[in-house]
Parts: sequence; C-alpha cells; structure tokens
Amino acid sequence: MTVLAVSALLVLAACSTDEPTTGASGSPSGSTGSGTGPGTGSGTGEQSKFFVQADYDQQLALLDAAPTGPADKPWEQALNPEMVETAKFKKPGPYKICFSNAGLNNPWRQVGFKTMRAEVDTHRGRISEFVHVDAEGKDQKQIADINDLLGKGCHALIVSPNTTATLTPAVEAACRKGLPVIVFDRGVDTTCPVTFINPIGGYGFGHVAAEFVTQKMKRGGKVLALRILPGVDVLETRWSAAKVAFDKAGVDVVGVEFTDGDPARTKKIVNDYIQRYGTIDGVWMDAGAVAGAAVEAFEDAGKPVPPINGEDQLDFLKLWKEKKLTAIAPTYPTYQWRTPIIAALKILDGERVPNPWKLPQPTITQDNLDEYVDPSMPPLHYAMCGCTDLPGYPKRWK
Amino acid sequence: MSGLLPSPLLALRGIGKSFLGVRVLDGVDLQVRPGEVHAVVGENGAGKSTLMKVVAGVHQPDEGTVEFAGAPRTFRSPREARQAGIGIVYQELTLLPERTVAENVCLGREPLRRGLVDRRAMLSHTAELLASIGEGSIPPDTRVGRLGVAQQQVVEIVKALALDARLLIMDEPTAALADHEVDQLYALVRRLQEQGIGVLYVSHRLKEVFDLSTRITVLKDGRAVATLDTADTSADQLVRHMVGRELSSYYPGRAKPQELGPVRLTVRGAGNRKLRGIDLRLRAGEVLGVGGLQGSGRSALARALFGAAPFSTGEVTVDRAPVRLRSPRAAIRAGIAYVSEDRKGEGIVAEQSVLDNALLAVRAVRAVGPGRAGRGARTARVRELLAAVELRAAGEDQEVRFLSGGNQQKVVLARWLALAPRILLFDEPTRGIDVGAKSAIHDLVRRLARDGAAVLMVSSELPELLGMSDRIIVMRDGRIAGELPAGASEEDVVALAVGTAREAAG
Amino acid sequence: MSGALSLPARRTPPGVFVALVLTLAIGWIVVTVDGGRLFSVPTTVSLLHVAAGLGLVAVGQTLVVIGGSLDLSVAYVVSLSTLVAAETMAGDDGALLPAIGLTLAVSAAIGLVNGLLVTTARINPFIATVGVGLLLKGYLDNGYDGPAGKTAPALVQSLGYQRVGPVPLSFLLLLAVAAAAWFVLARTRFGHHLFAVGGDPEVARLSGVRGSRVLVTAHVLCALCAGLAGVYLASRLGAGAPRVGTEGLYDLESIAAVVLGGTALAGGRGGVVGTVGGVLLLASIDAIFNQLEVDVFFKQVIRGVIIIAAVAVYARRAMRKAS
Amino acid sequence: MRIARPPQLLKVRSGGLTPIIVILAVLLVLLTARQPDFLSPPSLMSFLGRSAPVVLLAAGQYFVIVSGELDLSVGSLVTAQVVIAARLIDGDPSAGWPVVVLLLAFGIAVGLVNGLVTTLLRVPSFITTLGMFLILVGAVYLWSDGAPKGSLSEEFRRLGRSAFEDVPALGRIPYALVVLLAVAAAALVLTRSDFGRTLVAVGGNPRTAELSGVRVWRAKTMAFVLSGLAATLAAVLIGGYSGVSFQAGAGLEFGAITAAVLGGVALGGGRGSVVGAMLGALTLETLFTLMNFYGVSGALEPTVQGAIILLAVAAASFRVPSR
Repeated sequence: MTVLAVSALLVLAACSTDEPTTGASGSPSGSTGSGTGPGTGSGTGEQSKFFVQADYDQQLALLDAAPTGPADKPWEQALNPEMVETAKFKKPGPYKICFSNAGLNNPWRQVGFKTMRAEVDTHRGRISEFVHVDAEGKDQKQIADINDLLGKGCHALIVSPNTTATLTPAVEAACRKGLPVIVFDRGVDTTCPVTFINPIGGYGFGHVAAEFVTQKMKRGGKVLALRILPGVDVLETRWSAAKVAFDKAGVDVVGVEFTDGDPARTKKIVNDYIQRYGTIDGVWMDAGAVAGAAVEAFEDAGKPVPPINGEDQLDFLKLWKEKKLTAIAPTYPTYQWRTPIIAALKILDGERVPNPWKLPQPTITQDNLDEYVDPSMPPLHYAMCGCTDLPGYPKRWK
Repeated sequence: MSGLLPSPLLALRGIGKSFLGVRVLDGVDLQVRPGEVHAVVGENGAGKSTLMKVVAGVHQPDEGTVEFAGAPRTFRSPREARQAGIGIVYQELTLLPERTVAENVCLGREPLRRGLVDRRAMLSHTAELLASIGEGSIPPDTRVGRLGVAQQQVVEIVKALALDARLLIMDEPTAALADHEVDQLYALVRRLQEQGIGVLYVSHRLKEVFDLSTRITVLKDGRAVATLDTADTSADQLVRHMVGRELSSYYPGRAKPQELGPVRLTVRGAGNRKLRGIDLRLRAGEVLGVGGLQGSGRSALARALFGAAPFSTGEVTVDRAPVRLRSPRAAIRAGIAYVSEDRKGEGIVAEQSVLDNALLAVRAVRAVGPGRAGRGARTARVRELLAAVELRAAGEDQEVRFLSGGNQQKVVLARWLALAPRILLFDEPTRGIDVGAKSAIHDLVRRLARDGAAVLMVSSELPELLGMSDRIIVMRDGRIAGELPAGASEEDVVALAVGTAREAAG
Repeated sequence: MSGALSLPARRTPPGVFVALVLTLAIGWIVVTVDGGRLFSVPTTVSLLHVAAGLGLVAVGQTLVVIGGSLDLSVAYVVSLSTLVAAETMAGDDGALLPAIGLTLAVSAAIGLVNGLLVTTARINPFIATVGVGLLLKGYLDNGYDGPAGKTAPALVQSLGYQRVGPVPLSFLLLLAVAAAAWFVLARTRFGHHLFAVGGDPEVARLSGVRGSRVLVTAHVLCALCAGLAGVYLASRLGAGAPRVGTEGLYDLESIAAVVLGGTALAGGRGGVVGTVGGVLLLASIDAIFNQLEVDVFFKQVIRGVIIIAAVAVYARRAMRKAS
Repeated sequence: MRIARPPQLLKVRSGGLTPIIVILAVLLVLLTARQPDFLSPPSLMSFLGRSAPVVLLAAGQYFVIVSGELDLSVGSLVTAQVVIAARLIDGDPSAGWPVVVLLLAFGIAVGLVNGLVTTLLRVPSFITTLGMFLILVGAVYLWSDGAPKGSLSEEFRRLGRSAFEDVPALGRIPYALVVLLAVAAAALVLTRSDFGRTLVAVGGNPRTAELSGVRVWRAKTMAFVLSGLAATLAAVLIGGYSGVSFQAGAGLEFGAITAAVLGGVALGGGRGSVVGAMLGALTLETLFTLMNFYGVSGALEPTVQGAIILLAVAAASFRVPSR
C-alpha cells in the first residue's frame, strides 16, 4: 500500500483538483469499482451527501448564461460578474507574484501550469518574479508552503487549494497579512480572498454529459457510469448531477464503478459488464482520463461503441474523430490557469475584478470537434487550454 | 555421610524425553543437594544438554517428575524456571551483541526503582558480579559485540548468576575460558557452594569434574548409568562407566600401513585469528583425529582448511599442488569437503527434500567431479549414494527436518560424496546422533578412508577419537599441542588438551 | 563512557546528524546564492511543522522496527484519527479532551489488532499491517467524501498554529513524545525487552522475556503515535481529512526516517534520537528544494538514492564492527 | 519409528498448494453461481488473457521471495517501461521489436542493481527496492515532465490486446495467454532446474548454501533479474492491453507479493512454489471480477480484499507447525 500511495501521489491529482485522473488514496491492483447492487431504484444508488441543491441550480443556470468579456478570450470572460473594489491593493510594479500549487501530479495540472507560466511570460515587464511552490498533493505541506510564502514579500498570492475545508485556515492567515489572495480551481470556506476563480463546475460537467448520453441512447437502454475515485468532492458533484439527470429520465444505470483512473482496470470492468448484461447502451464518465480505454473495451468485445462522454484530452478527441463516435466532451478548461495571473495584475492596478469569477465552461461537440483536434499535440494534452496564442506554443506543451 | 546431608534441592525422577521419535532421555533419576556441586558427565549425545534444558524449563519432559525445593514443579518456560531460582549457563551463547554487558546480564530481570529500570543498580550489580569472579576488567557498559568469545562466556556465566539462583546449571562453562579464567571460575563455584547453592555441572574435562564436584552422575545413551561420590572414585573408574564397553568392538578396524596412500594435504606454518603455527600432513587412506577442548582451535582448524575462516598465513598443498583456500567454494574445487558440527545451522536445509539437500553441492559447483555428468546421471548417482549411506527416510522427497540426526548426517555425507572429494573434514560427525546411527557413520568414515580419501576428524568424544583415528593431534590455545599414535589412552589426550598430564589423571 | 550514556541513544550513529548538518550547510549556501533565505522564520516554521507530523509517526514506527516488526497501516491510522478527532470535537472546545481520548483509544485498538495478527496469528508483519491498512482504507473510502468534522478552535490555535519563537508547539510535542519514547526504551523493562526481542527472539525467550506481549505493546504504542499525529494534523487542518495520511505517505516516509536514523530494519538496534534526525533530514531536503523550486520528481529520485546510500553506509559499519 | 511425519501437515507445508486451490475453487463457484457463462471458453479465455500480467509479476516475485528477499520496485518498473516504450515508439510501427529488446535490457539492469545493492552492499531488499521505486517513479516523471509523451503503435499493442481468432472450441485465444503459458512453463522448468532448487536452498538456509559452494549473492541477484524481466513482460502486455498511462503499474508490486503469499510462498524465503504464486495472482483477479459481478460497493472492496487476505494467510500459518 505504501508504495501505492506514492505512485498515486505522483501519478494523480484527485484530491488536488477537479481533474480526476486520480487515486491519491491508492488502491491495490485488483480492486475495483462499485456496482450499487441491483434493486436500488434506477441503480444510481444513494445521492451523494455532497449534493447541494442550491449550487446545482446555480451552476445549471450558468450553463445558459451569456458571458461578458472578449468573446475570443474565454479566460478573461466572466458569467454574471459582481465586481469588487481592489483600490486598496494598488501598488506600483514590477511585482513579485507567488503561487502555492496543490500539486503538479497529473496531466491536467501539468498543462495548466505550463499555460500559467506562459501567461506570466507575456507580462515579463510587469512581473519581476514568479515564485511557485508545489505541495505535492499534501494538505499539511501546502499549509506550510503558504505560511512560508508569506515571509517572501510577495505582492500577490495565488492559491490552488489541495482540499477545501482543510486549507481554509491557512488562506485566512494569508488574507490577514493584507496582501491580495487569489484562489482558483478548488475553493475555500472563506470569503477573505479578493476573488475566487473557477469555471462553472462539477454539476455542469456531470449534467451536460448525462443529458447527452440519455438523449443519444436507445430508450430504456442500460448505462454504465465510470468514476475515478470515491470521496473526491468535485467528482462527487459531477456524479450527483448526472444522477439527478438519470433519475429524472428514468434511465437504467446498471453499474457505478470506480476505475482509479487506471485504463487496464477500466477495460476489465467494462468487459465484465458487457459480459454480464450482453450489451451496454451508454457510458457516462466523471472524467476523460480513461474514456479511451472504455471505448477500446467495446471494440475488443466486438460491440458497437455506445454514446459516451469524455473530456478535452486529445487522445479521446482523436479517437472520437477517427472512430466517428457518438460522443461529447464537457470540459473543465485548463485556460483557467491563465486567469489568476491576469486577475493579480488587475488587482495590483486597483482595477475592479469579478468575485466570484465564474469562467465559461465550453463543451466540445460533434460540430466544433475539428477546431480542437490537433494531431500534432501529445495524447494527454488538453485542447481547452486557450494556449494557442501564448508564447512558445506548441513546443512548450509537447 | 550422605545421610546427614539436607533434603535434595532438586530431584528428578524417571525423566524421559524424545525428539521426532529419537529417544534422548530415558528414565533419568538425579538429585542435587543444597551446596552440592553435582557433575553430569557422558559422551556427546548422551543427553546431558537435553537434561539440563528440561531442568531449565526449555524442554518439558514427556514423562517423569521434576521436584524443586521439595515441591513438584512443571516449568512451562525458562521464565518460570528462572523465577523459581534456577539459573543456567548455556553451551551456546545467549547474548545480544548490540546490547551492553549490563543489559545482557540483567535481561528479563532488570532492577527497578519506582517502576523504572535502575541503570545505576544494573551497572553496579553487574560490576560486582564481574569483580566477584575476578573479571572486573570487563566494563559493564560496553556492547557485548565488542568482547572476545572468552569474555562473552564470562558474561554468559554472570548472566546466569545474576538472578540469585538457588540452583545453577553450568553446561560446559569453561568451554571458551583460558586457564587463569578457569581457576577463577573454580573459586566462584566454591563460593556459590558455600552459599548453599546447588550446582549442576556438565563438563568433558575430567580434571574439572574431579576438582569441583561432590558427586558425579554418568549419563549414557540417555540413561543415568551411575551416580558416584567423587571422593571415592578414580578417573579410570569414571571413564569405564562413561565408555563402559570395549572400544575396539565398537569401531571399525584402523588402516593398515599398506593402506596408507600418498600425502594428500600438507599445511605449513599456517595461522589466522584463532590458530597459530599449524603444521600437518594428511595421507590418503588415513583418519587423522583432532582432539582438544572446546575453543582450543580444533574446529577453527577444520574451518580454516575449508576456507570458511581461512588461514591468513602459511601454505597449504593438496596433492602437492599449492592451493589458496579463500572460500568454501575454493576448497570444494580443490576436492575438500566439510561436515560441520552445527548440522541444523550449517549442514542441512531443513525444509528442502532429501534429494535437494543431497544435490546441493553438485548443483552449486557443476564444474567439478561427476557433477559434469547429465542431470539424470547425477541424480541417479546421488540416489545410489543415499542408498550406500543406508539412509532411512520415507522417501527422497521427504523434508530433511523430519529425519533423525543420524539420517540428516547421512544426507549431508551423501551431498559431499557426490563430489567424490579427496579430503573430508568432519567436525563432531556424530554429535547428537543416537548410538545405533553412530556406528553407521563411523563405518562410513572408515570406508571413505579405505577408498582413498584423506579424513580429518574433529571430535570431543574421547572414545570416538581414540576408536576412529589412525593418528591424533591435540589442539590447545590455537596450536597443535602434540601428536599421539593410534592406541593412545583417553588420559594421554586429556593430558595434552589440558596441558597438565599428572592432574589430568585425577 | 559513563553508565548514564550506556543506552540506546548512545548507539544511535551520529551519521544522520552529520548528514543533517552538511545538508543544511550546503542547502543554506545554495539557497543564498539563489537569492533566497533558508533560515527565515517562516521557512523554519514550515520545516518544523512538516517534521512534527512525520516525526510523531516515525517515532512510533521506530518502536516496532526495533522489535523486528513493521507497521504499514500507520498512514490510514493517521487519516482515521484526524476524522475521529475532528468529528467528535465538532468545533466545540468542550469536547476537546474526550475527542483526543477517543482518538487515542481507537488507534490503540488498531495497534492491538496489528500486534495480535503478528504475534498470535503469526502473520508476517508486512502482510498483516498492509491487510489492516486495506480494512481501514475501505472504511474511509466508503464513509467519507472529503474533509469532515471541525477541530476545536482551541486546539487549532494552540497545537495547530501556536509557536514559541520559530518553534511550533507541535514540534515541541514531537520532542516531548520522542523524549518519552527514548525514556521508555532506556528506562523501562519493556524497552530493554523490546531490544532483546528484536535482536534475537530465542535469546529473549531463554532469558525469560515474554516476546509476544512486548511486540503487541510496541504495535499499540506505534499506533498511538500515529493517532497523536492525526490529532496534530486535525489541529493543523481544522478538520478531519480521510486522505491526509496516505497523501503524506506517512507509512513510507516514517520507515525511511527510521532507517535513515540508523535503526536496523531487522530489529534490535537503533533508537528514536536517530529517527528524529532522519525526520529533520527529510524535512530539510523538502525545505531546501522548496526554496530552489526544484521539481518534486527530481526530489523523489534524490530521496530514493539517499535512503539506499544511508542504509548501505550503516550496513558497512555493522560489518566492520562485526569483523 | 524413527521418522515422525504428520502426513497432511507435510503436504500443506511443502508445496502448500492446498489452501490456495480451495480458495480459488470457492471463488469460482461463487462466480459461476452469479454468472453461469463465466467459465465458457470465450469469457474464460479473455479473463485469463487480461490476468496474464499480474500472474507474470507473481511468478517473478516468487523467485525473489523464495530466495529470502522482497521486490517492491516491480510496479514502478512496469510504469516506467510503459512510459519509456510510448515515448520511444511514438506511434512508429517499425519501432516495436527494437524497443521491446531495449525494455528487456532495462528490466535486467534494474534487477541487477536491486540484486547487487542488496547482496554486496547488504542493504535490506525492502529498502533497496523501495528506494528503486522512488527513483524509477521520480525519474520517469522527470523524463516526461509529468505526462506520458508519445504513444504505443498498434503493432506494439497487439501482443497485449489481440488474439488468435476463431480457434476451434475455444474461440479466441489472447496472445497474452500464450505468453503467460510460455512463461509459466519456463518458470516451472526453472524452479525444477539446478538454479531453481539452489535458490530455495539459499532462501531456506544461506549458511548451508554458502558452505556447499553456492554463490549466494549470485543466486539472489539472478532472482531480482528474473523479477525485472517478469515486470518487463508484464509492462509489454499491460501497455498493449490498455495503452500508456502513469497508472499502468500502480500497486502491482503489492498485488504480486500478496498473490505469492496467498499462494503459500513464505516471506523470508525457502518455502513455496511458483505455481502457488501464480494461482494466488489468479485468485486475486477472480476476486476482482467476483466483486464486479456481485456489485460490491467499490469503496468497500479494499475491506473485503484485506479481510480475505488476512484470513487466508492466518489460516495457512496456523496449519504450519511453528519452528
């Protein structure tokens, strides 16, 4: 197990981001996901204790909201923004900006961080120093890191928290220091940061995917839900939204299984379900990491690939295009890593910024698929990085 | 006068014990009175050590009763025996090299003050004990690992003394002691005696037995054959009781002069940390016996010749060719085989089958001997050898640990024979082997010699040494003290071993 | 050597501290050249906080390792403890002591199970504790979606963030626990017997030591230390965190710290002083690499090398001693 | 009457296959009860095929464990190999075989290092391979800065993914299964060979082995090399089966060791059979499928697994007479 934990830590992101290729708790090879036994309603089981109706409604509303800001720069757009005053933070440049990062341990965060660095490079004149500290997915280390950064005379502090509740005290401590704090990706249980930046969120993601699968699939078909890990809040929200959608449509969800983000395990699970039910008519995923593996499982079993959702990772998009899948790819865009830098500079200029800063969360569909498939990019690159206009593209991301 | 003596401190009645079917103790009666030094003598394998372990609670008797201080007791563990006041000095050291002398001495009964280990008491107590046997030079707070074997032996004794025992068992306590240390031990034992402590004293050294004991019990083949008052017993009588048979009838005939072949092994001026100035020649067809007390270097000699604890100086030749015996492997390649005295630890792989054990060496050094032959042929040959040594087992797939000592030894022998060695080194070839199997082993050893092998046999068992050897060298303090021709007497050997012929005769 | 020194502590090779000093010295130079400050108050505080969490676990681990055993379930015990503590407190200072009591009781129980599996059931410690770890993992995965409960504010302010100069209270706690462990090893029969059992069970038996009892106790103490670490983390995080133990790699890193400290994995040799040194060494490496913003994966490699190298050095020494 | 041998004790002790066969049988019964066609040729074939990698690793682990050591680095080695393969091949069909050769070389190298450090530097294999684990994981991430690069060619993946189609009676036979059978046969031959038997002796009593002319260090190093080779083959199959991912090897070392122990291979060496180890792995895989078919809550699975392992091992250890 020991060993597992390490690999999990290095390999995965789960607890540190919405991006779930993760297994921070690691689990022994041969362990698998959970079919909620037969007979529990539509098979989706109990609703997650994390489900919050209000957030759910708000996020679904945001899905249809029209963003303000430059249309070609979603990372600068905001959904129904409420602006906050930042005059008190106004300082002359150049600035030292510090970033406490939950971790770099999965492709999503890797792509995101490269994007952030590129963004920093575009402001070379104004940002004299950019300090980055990696918490390796450890809460207690990130708390220490933040405390540590406070002694470095940063002009602004950016935090991408490892977990919500547990980082709150540290962030509050930072706020008390009087420097502007910007939180993005996962939030914290305090309003003290100047702004909290993140896309619409998990409910939106889960809902869009579930709706698609439900509509495209044949009536009364069987759906298999594949999740990465139990117990990761963001993944829970994605699933709980999907659950609501499936229950409403009375879809027969024959299994909810955990893959640990391991393609081999995913194929085994799908394989077992195909054998157990003869055919599976729809696949819902709380993350794209193992979508490719799921598709392969159907091919290997000689079955048609049913409607399926993935994410904006290129391996899936390529697969989708060449196999002509019935698919959709809701995203949790990595371009959100640009926004904190932009926000920090605005704040230090005393410009008003939205808080919360809700970024649009585009979905890749059959219609706009071609815009995002770039065969030259590596398989685990995230198409929604909004990085094509940044210095060093594409080399930097390869 | 025995009538006037107080009631026994320890009384053993009809003690019997078997291991894996081998009867080791058989209806042993024995009494120790307070203030008595009761010697227990007998050949190796006579059951002395087992008897001591029964008293110390390490083994539980299959039958018979143990009475201690007038009350029948059954000691289910060493702990219970210790608490009852029985201390034991084991033959093999039971010390923790990583811990200090004091910590070892007090292990299991650390002195407490207000519930905590009282270090000062521990150190001073140990210091006193050490001083009391004239070993004050050993600092109580050094790691035992840093001490020499002799000093460790002293610590072992002190450890047993530490728990003000009413009965103290000493199993070959002087094994590793230098002469002056032995004298101090004597003094110590006498002091204990005065304090009314009973001592069970196991030893090969007749001298010690006569110097120290009030009474002597002779064990033979697991039975107590006699209990004698030391005062009115002579060494010869004792030896007769111990051996109690015509030697010749028990051992195969010796090599006749014409059977002796060319010189196979020569050692010149060789030595290492335990040995000095070793010179010897070993001829094909002869059995060279090596006598001496434990720690005298007899085992060290065998191990040096086998490269397990190599010579650091001197030359060795095998069949006139100089060889460097740096490792067992090198020795084996030179045609040397070694049967260790520690069968369990160095002889067998307990959980592997008879066949695997017998094949071990051939497999390891395929390049030499008939090992070169195809696997089939090789296995066939080993099967023959197992038959030749008259192995008694359920089958060649039986795990060796289920065999009796004698049969385990036969397997080890077969392992070496498979390499057709030219020189065989035996260290206590019959230790812990019951009488029946013993003579079988003896016959084998002799047969090997007849077939042209040169045999060097270390034995602490005088009858065996005298009965088997064509020539005997006796070791003392890492040197060859002297050489005896066939037909020498036990007294001759003991004299050389102890270095004081007169006394040795008792 | 006076008697007072003739104790486990004395046997702790100073090697790890030499390494520690060197690391800090070199680190300090490099960091300074890099334009940073290694010994700034916040950095030191962070370093000591990281050390405190790992240290508590490692001290406990030292005990079982000395006894010749191993505990790979500590990471889960830590996670569980944070939850038990935080959920029982539920943000109420009044519930502070009962909560801590309950937490320690729970971890002690787990330690007991480990101990019995290793001794009574004679299961290899590796398998036994990993198995128990799996049981706990299942419970945690099943029961928790993320942080839960709320640590009593009093605890957060005190153990979590209070400090004396640059030294956090938690680090003082570690020192206290380490001292206690040192004391137990040096001054109690249990301690002496633990070394005996780890060094040579048979000798221990012949000397009248009750091996199983000693080993079970060691496992209980180890789990207690893990529980304490959980309480500290709960105070640091302000809530219970079901993954904090495994994310912190407390099982792996505690063993690493123990062997770095010169305690023999085979048992019978070592001590907590060395372990604390090992913990500080690991924490310092963390801090330095943090300052230099070195890639964590590179750090991982370095750690692997350091651990192997350290043990190799100790092995050499042991050999020289032997010969 | 001189030979005492309680008959079936002996059976369980040596060979030790009885318990694992019983467990496997029970699981299979439960499985077919829920999924009657599980044992039908097609599904059985694919099951065996996909289980191949873990079974291979268990076989490799057997050699290390029986020699008295432990290899915790295989999981990370698998990951490393898959990632390396992907980056080197990068979709180029022709690169397949050369890369496989290169991987084998790398696997051997890692085994050599593990073995030599353990035997010559006297570092306990637990530490050696743990360090190697950290180094490999760290290095491979470093090398591909955090996300696997390139991709595996269909040609490379065929071995792990494709099968001999329409074989009479059996339907399709995965190449992986063929590889498995080949390796299993080889392993069996090896365990019966001089090397194999000598290795058991080394694990059972190194001293005796040494004094019988065995080069203990060589034998153990060979064992690590075999483990490295097994890991490499497993990597090729896993990469083929499910493509490149940092998850490829996660936790496999644990699975392999557990499998071996379940199969009656004693940690500490000298006892067990390679068949047992492989059956153990098959048992774990069956358990996995069983839980899928019975829809055991994913979160609870570790608990179930942990309990089963503890029970099985405890049961086995109770039937073995203590030393």
